[in-house]
Amino acid sequence: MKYRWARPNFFLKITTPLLPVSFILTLLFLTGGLYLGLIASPPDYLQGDGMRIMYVHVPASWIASLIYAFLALMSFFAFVWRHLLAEVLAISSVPIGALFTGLSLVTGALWGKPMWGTYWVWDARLTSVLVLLFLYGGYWALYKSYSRPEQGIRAASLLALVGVINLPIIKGSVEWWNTLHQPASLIKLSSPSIDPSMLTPLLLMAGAYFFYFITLLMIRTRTELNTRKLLILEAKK
Amino acid sequence: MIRREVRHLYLHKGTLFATLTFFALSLFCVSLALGPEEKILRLTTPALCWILAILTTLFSTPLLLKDEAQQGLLDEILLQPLLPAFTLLSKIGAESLLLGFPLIIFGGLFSPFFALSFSETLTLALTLLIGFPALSALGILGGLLTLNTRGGGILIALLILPLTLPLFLLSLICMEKVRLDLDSLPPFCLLMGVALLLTIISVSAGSWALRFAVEE
Amino acid sequence: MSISTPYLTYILGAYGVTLFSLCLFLGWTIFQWKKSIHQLNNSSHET
Amino acid sequence: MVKGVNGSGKSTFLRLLTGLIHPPVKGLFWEGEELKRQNLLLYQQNLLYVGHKLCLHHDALLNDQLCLWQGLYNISKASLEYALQIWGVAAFKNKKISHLSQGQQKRLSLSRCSWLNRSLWILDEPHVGLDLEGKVTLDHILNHHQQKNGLVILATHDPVSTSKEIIL
Repeated sequence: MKYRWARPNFFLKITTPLLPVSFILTLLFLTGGLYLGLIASPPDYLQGDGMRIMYVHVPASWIASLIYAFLALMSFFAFVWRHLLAEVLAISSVPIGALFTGLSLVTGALWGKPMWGTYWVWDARLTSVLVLLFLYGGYWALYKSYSRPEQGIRAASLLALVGVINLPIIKGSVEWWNTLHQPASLIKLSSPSIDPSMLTPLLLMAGAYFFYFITLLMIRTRTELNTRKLLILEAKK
Repeated sequence: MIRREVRHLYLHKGTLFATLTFFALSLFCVSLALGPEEKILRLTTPALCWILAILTTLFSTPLLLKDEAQQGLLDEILLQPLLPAFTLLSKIGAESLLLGFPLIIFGGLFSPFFALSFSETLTLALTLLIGFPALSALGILGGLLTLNTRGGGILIALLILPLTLPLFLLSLICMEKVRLDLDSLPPFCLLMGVALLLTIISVSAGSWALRFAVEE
Repeated sequence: MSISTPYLTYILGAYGVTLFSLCLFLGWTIFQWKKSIHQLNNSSHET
Repeated sequence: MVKGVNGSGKSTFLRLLTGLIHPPVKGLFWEGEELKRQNLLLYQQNLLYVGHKLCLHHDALLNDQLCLWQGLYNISKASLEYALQIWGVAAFKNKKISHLSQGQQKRLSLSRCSWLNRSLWILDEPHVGLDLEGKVTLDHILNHHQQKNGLVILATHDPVSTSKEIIL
């Protein structure tokens, strides 16, 4: 069959052994990341120990954007070929993406308070992450407000695609708006020479988040598939 | 074709009038709330005008669409030989003429009361003029996406407001540059580009949304 | 890390919030999963 | 003629035939050819669909509605007025459509059978809401269309003399 990999049963078969593996990987990366991030890594010479928040904050933002990219890709498949699996994967990834976006905002605020003195500034980065949260929320709300999931998913996919095209525009405009309003007094993270002792926990945490996403995606997909089956069974009655 | 849509839209003059009144009234209300301080008014009025313009289009356009869907007129659009995107474009054109122009004239007439100078008023009107078709296109997209849902109104705001952000911010940058007597051409060009792009994206997405909105 | 760092509350807060919400979300997801399996079994028994 | 109990999917089937709904399994065939993007447009130019929704502008005067139709379908005003006379709604030209009765609105919507020159008619329960006289007019027009080698697909609960029945 042409789309063998896209059939739900095949997906269930290959993910059954993968599920514990990815869960264990999550735990491993998480312990490693936490140990290195909280205890082993040296404090930053500028920000002191406050820097340690970075190890939970920055990977969360990365994963949040990654999940949106994944969502857009799946939406594209769902919209063009109407694959059931793509639909289910898309809708399963949304809450996880929203979780990471929320985490990125909260930890960012907790980082900002000791570093800049406020929980929130209308900085370009922060604002665009907030917009990302709204996009996830909109997707979920639109999907939920249709009475039939297969209709909701198509409307929501369309929205996700429009959103992904607009995201760079939104980000650009927000950035430009900020450069006019306030001088960039924030310490930029993306300094080219990041020390390996700091990079390792960062990457470890990113790995932990990534495998967490994979694990949860598999579980949520199974849940969603069960729910769909249940709907079909009920319709047959 | 636009003439046909204008004639069509003109049938809903009640809704249009209510929308315009909403725009004007809320502008007055908010400026009353802010107090008579000229400096504050001068700073906030452009933003207010824009937010209100966004809200009015986001709430009125889907209302009209819902009406049409109930009468089955959306089927008629799809059964036409023309691509549905063109019909949507002409709808946007009609709305800009019947809702956008009065709105801009309103804004222009009243902005001297809010201590805006002539050049600022002109910029405000121009940015609204350029942004309005894109707003209307986004409104149509939102309306079509939420056509078969329960409780559309608030949902549209949630879906579409983040997408209108670039237009809004770029116009405000334009206004600020004009107020500070700086060169406002680059943001203005950018605004035009973004508005055009948003219109194209949302019209093409809208024609897809139209296709499956009628499948219900 | 020295315990006496002035940012201790914030650091612990950030790590705590992260871990707590990750665990909570995991628990909720697994709960939903089990529930859906349960429901599916029930309804296939009925038919 | 399409028959079936309530909720058996007659309306959905008819909408599928118009190409408004994407067929879930197989494509739509017309005269031996599968309808794809290109020829779907041609096919749709050849059909007339009157559903439960009447495709009328509620806030418009009947006159305005005529103007809109004129623009949309390139129809001469004379043929429109002639059709209205056949259906007995020509007298209400300066009335608002929402002020017309249900039956009159249905007649108005069905009048496009008379002025729109299409060979395939897809009518969804056209008898509903018509009085006796209206039904006679409708049957007369349907017969006339069939004599001209036109094709009618009809969902109905009323007895109609037809050649084929599809039961859903």
